[in-house]
Amino acid sequence: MFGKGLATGLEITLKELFTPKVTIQYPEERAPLPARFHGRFTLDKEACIACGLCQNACPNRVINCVRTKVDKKNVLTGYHMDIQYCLFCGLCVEACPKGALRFSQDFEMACYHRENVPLVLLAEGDRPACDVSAAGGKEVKAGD
Amino acid sequence: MLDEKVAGRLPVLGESMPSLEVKENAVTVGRDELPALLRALKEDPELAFNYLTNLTATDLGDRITVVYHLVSFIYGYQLTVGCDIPRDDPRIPSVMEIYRGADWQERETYDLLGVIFEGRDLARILLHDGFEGYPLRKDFTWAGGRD
Amino acid sequence: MGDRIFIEFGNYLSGLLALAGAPLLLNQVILMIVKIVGALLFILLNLMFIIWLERRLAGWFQARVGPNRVGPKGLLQALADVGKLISKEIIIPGAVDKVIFLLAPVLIFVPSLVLFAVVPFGRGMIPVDLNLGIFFFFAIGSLSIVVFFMGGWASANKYSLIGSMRAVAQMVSYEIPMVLSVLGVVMITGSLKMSSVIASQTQVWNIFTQPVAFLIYFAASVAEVNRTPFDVVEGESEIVAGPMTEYGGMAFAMWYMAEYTNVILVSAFAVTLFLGGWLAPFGWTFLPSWVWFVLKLYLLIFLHMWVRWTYPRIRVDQLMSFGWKVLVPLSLANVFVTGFGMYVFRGIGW
Amino acid sequence: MITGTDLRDRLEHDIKTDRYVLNMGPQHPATHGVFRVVLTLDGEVIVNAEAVCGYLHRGIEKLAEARTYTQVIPYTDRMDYLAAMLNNLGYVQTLEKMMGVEVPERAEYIRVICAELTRIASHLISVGTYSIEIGGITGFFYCLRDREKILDLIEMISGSRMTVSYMRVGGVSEDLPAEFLPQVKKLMKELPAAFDEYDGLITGNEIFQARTKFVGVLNPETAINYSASGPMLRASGVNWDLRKARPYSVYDRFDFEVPLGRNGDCFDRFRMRILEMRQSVRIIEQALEGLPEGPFMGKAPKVIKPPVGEMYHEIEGARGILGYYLVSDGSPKPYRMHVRRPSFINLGLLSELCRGWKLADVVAILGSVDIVLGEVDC
Repeated sequence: MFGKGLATGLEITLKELFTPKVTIQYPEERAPLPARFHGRFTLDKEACIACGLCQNACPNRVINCVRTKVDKKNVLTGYHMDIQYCLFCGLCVEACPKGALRFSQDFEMACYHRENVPLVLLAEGDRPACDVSAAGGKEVKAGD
Repeated sequence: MLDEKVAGRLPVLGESMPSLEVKENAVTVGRDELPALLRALKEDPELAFNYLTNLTATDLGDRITVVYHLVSFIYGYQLTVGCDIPRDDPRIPSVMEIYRGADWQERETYDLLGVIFEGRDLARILLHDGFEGYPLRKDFTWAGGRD
Repeated sequence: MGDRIFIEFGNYLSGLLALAGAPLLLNQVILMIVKIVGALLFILLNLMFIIWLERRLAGWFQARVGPNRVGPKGLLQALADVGKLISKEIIIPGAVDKVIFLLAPVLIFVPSLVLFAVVPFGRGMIPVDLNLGIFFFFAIGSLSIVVFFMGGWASANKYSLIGSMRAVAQMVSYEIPMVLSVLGVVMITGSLKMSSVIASQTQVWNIFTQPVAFLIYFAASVAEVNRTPFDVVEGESEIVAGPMTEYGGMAFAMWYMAEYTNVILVSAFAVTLFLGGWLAPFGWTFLPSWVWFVLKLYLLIFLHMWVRWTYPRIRVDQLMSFGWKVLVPLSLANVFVTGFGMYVFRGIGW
Repeated sequence: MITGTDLRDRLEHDIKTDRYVLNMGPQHPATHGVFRVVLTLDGEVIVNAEAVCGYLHRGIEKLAEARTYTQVIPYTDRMDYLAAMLNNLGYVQTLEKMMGVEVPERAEYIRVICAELTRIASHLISVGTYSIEIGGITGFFYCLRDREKILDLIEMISGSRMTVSYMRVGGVSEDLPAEFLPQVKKLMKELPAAFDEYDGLITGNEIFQARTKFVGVLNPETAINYSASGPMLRASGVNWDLRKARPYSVYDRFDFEVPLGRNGDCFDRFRMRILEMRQSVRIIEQALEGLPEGPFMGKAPKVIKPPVGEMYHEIEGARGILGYYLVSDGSPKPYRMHVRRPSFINLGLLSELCRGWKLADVVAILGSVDIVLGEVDC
């Protein structure tokens, strides 16, 4: 009968009017994030062996890890990510053999200035790179 | 892999087409006989390749291969038809008359690879009209941007 | 007890003026101005509330919460919106007819505001009780068609033009069933005066004697104010925003507010014509008459919103054929049946 | 005396009407992104509709040539971003077919579950936006409300809501988390009720039916000739669902039906999606029941180097036949990748379908084709 569908529609919306809402009031309330969430990256500097696999795995050449050779061993002296190009695909995290590079639950990455966008997980100088070079270290160019 | 029935039927259809070659998993044909072959494949009651699922091309350096992937909804057969054309003379007859679905795909192939489909209006579809060059050709270099 | 509060206030004011020695004419003029300001205040306050209500109800109907940040429960949302829109530039595109373009959003308010003069808000609370109240309503109400067309034409935009063409076609077509549906009420009442329409409903509301007329009036009024399912004028998925496409800032806000003013207006008339106006149902006179009026008004407004947030939009040619082929014959039949019924009842001596 | 025919003749000959061009898009509420239709109108009637796309062209096929096979996976997500899992699936299956990689049972089941979840999520967007295009905004929110639950599940599996990059050659990147199974089972119980709600609010509504029934009718011959696929093809009554016609993965183990339309109009195309979602729920329920234990990743080489040659493989995407054509020269990077994007080819039908209908119907027809511009423009 004509009008049945119209009435059903009204009934459904009226029912929804009294149903508790599912909206999360964002800044005050936060949705629980799953353990695997792809948020901002974190780097465990001690665990990183500066192998550069993450750099090679990245499809968009986001990662630049600066390595210095000390006693024939690579030491990480800088770790930069051009996060504006990042696809958050997780291939770098997957490639890390030591589990040093990880995702965190932090997703609020907006910032006011363009120059703050790139993610610096290890800035040159944070690590005693000068000690390293003093000991005869030679900087290895990224991608070698 | 070609279905046995298709492989058996193809030589019969291709009697008058000297350029038809039946390979392990595809057939190739010269560009002059391509429309005739596709029409025969479509109209043959035993094969009835009524659906053109995909049309694209690859730049192989010395030549461009245009491939047509056909499906028969009635029998479920699949067939790949390849057609080599010289790179410096990339003309090939349009198959829009046979499969209307080729319309946009031919335009896309023209747009990205510069294959000229004859017998129809060709206009760029994805790139803007003033774009120079055909980006999916191997000698295309892109200045600017990250890649 | 609060029933006469506004009337007492008026009497008090006029007494005060008389005491101050003001001549009768001045006294009446001041009283009229007070009445108009009162009606305007009523409109503006309700507008603010209705804009909030619409958005809030839309949210609730749609499994959302709606605006809840500005003020308690988001009640001041409309203020915030207006504040934002006032501070924006009114962009005037190059090709527009500037005078008409800017005049349209101002004029769109005129018919709606004028019409509030004949709305009976409560017992004895009608700004001007015209003899031809209902006629006045339709006569002035149809003027807004011109304004819609002005806006759409002046915008020099094809979407606007299509929208205003649709607006003219739609509003002209739906005026007719609307008038014809009200004719039944007028026949029963025997008067075009608002107060007599209400007075005739003391026994039984017109919605019970004229249910079909009410439905026709409601459908036509939804179309008159261009709301879903008859919102082909704005039809945002087809013609962006119809006549309002090129408007921004406060000019847009005027169009927006005019729409809600019209919702209040057509609902107020529906209350007066069909729901007994300010009359209390079941003799529940413990609430003042104007409270009853507002309650009934909001019931109808809620109905408008409920329908809007449930139904999809009808196509423009379907809208036309629905108006001409369904509503007009139906309302004509209603007029006929009403007349026939009146003869029969008069014959048996009711 | 003037008869009706005379009058019509006079109107046609004496009253001169002009056609005008209306540019719909690239910024328009109903074009699902940046897409433009140049309409030639006679009053409100469409004389010609020319679709102009390419505003979102990123050259993914070209980008793929500069990346390794694994690195292409995130790019496939970004084509049909509403059904990223299906894009992943098509791509990795093509590579597996090329290299002859065996995929463990568990991985196949996980893939089917993910693919069908994505199909539901994608169809929910389609149903919801279609409701908006017809003018009912509420239906959209109900669909999004339920899609959110699916996205939460997908996020739980892969860490991302839409651009998942979850599948790998030989399996999937991670096993299902422990909390996933009870939640997905609960959701599968809830979803049919939600579909009933859409049916009540949208499908059953008489205004909706008046707007969509017998509008933009596509007959089966035209659909096949124009290479239409997916719900659009099946709405015209052509029974061609690759999951049934040429089963890939483990689809041959599940019991489901392929819904078919009768009239091939907008209403049928819309209804196909709701019916398909119901079937997807059935498939997921069966897959959950049969989910075997075992590894989630097969023996795939670390560096993917398919043998020299070409491969074309198709799966049933959310919008139709999603095909990947890969040419390998034996290096770790694809020599050529081409994607048969269903919405791109379906969109080719737009001007054919629109001709003769009203302006408002363009929106209805475009919505029923259900395009994703990321995929059309690639």
